[in-house]
Amino acid sequence: MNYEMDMHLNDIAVIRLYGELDHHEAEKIRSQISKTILQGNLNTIIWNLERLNFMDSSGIGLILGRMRELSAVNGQTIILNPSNTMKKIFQFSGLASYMMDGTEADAILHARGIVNG
Amino acid sequence: MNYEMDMHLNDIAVIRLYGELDHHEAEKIRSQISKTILQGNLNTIIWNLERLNFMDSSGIGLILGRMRELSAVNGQTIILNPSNTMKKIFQFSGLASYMMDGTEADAILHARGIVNG
Amino acid sequence: MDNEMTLTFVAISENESLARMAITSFVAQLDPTIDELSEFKTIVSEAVSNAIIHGYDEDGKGIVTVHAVRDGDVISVAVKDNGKGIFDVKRAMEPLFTSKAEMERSGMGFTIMESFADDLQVESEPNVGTVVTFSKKFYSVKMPQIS
Amino acid sequence: MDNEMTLTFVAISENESLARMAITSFVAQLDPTIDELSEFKTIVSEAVSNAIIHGYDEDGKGIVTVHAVRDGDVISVAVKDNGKGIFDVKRAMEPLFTSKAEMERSGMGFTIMESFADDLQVESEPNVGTVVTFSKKFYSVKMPQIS
Ligand SMILES: Nc1ncnc2c1ncn2[C@@H]1O[C@H](COP(=O)(O)OP(=O)(O)O)[C@@H](O)[C@H]1O
Ligand SMILES: Nc1ncnc2c1ncn2[C@@H]1O[C@H](COP(=O)(O)OP(=O)(O)O)[C@@H](O)[C@H]1O
Repeated sequence: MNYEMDMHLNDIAVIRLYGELDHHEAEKIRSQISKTILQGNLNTIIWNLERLNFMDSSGIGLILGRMRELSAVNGQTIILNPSNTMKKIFQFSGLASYMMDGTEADAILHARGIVNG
Repeated sequence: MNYEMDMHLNDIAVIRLYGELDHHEAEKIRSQISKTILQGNLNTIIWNLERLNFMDSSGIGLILGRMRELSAVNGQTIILNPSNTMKKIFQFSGLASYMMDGTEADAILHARGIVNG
Repeated sequence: MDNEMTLTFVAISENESLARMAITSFVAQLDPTIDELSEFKTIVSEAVSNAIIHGYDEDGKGIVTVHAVRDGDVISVAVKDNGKGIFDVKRAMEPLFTSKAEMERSGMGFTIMESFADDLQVESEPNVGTVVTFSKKFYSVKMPQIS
Repeated sequence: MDNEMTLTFVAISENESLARMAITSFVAQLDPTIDELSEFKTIVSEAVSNAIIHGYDEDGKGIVTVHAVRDGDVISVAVKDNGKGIFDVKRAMEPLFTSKAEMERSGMGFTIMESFADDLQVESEPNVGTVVTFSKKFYSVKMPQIS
């Protein structure tokens, strides 16, 4: 699998995941992502799952692990555009309230506390 | 796998193959294609392989079988845009001279004996 | 029995995707919906990952077996390892229980498997191994075309 | 030995794509080029189709086994059936020879396998079965990243 990370004003990271996320792939990308988080002034991660074709519970571990790293700075997490199956997995795991559907721009506004409508 | 068949003036059929063509799939589509050939005034088949992702020697059997059906009317065959691997397979099988790269419009002009350049 | 396959492989994490690909191809014959297929793949991925990670500590030697049978619109699967086994299956199956928190395992594997499968059994014996069996019925079944 | 898998399935033609999918996933670990991968898939497809069609007459009962081993950048495969076997292997391997012309078999299977594989052996005994073994070296190999 692949991922892309975009920074917005140094405090928000948008991470786009592609392909299939399992234990093997989570192990490969975890430390790289973790490094970026711990370096900057990051307080928000937006996980864009729109192009992720598959995820098992390793995705829960990956996201919870980064939430823990952000908790020192009282950071926030947004899980953007999960598939139906991923939605169920996040629900079982108590992460339902972090999910949202929309564009990355919507998610960034949401993270900055500017909610439309 | 899927295929589409377009008729041009009742004498030329363009058959577009999609997906993976193996023994199983060849068996599924053979009789349908064959029926169309035997019904009309067909004298040319253009096999467009551009969107075919995989083909083994079952493809040779399928194409040779239809060539045989066309031979009664002295028909012709064009194998359009095979992949590198398919090119080798057609070469081994003595079908190299039927291959061409180009658009369907090129192939139709070629079949009608109107060659550009 | 309409179809049957068995896949075995050594315990390295790269083979998680191998198992998913094989099972995807096996299930494809039933023309599942996207959601049915992805739930099915998730169950297999959880069980296979557990065999590799927990059963064998990813030792690259232990053998994982995935056996699948199709009967009409029901597919039954058994994922088996001869690894270290589970001492207390009931406890292992509780949500959030994990023995590998340091690897960022969430402890949600069994919960997800149970939710997505029509029925799921876990048999395990310490130092002998573990077998997870489950089945799932596919509703949007187009019968294979015979032409 | 860096990785190893065995896939077995019953002799129905739908399983030709199952075998290709599994082998594609196994080979993907070596990051092959498109051409390397498609030649490899073709060899497997020819050998597996032969086992199903010629070995077992697609009886839905006979078992086909595909065994693959990765050693560095070389993958070795054995495709085995316990079917009707080949009386004269030399003749069977000649281009255009086929015993199922009525099924539109082209008789090019073995020629294609030999051309695409680095080496290919066929062992067969009438009423016992057939094993086709081959290997192929992959040149554009990225080693798996450890991060
Ligand atoms: N195949 C297995 N072999 C040995 N132990 C296992 C196996 N499968 C599961 N377990 C045990 O059950 C626990 C819970 O599994 P699971 O719910 O999938 O969560 P996780 O994999 O995230 O730890 C594991 O942490 C492990 O201790
Ligand atoms: N696994 C097998 N079991 C029995 N006979 C086989 C097997 N594989 C090949 N053969 C025989 O060898 C012949 C040539 O095989 P091949 O070159 O692949 O051509 P084709 O499959 O198109 O007939 C077949 O027609 C068949 O008679």
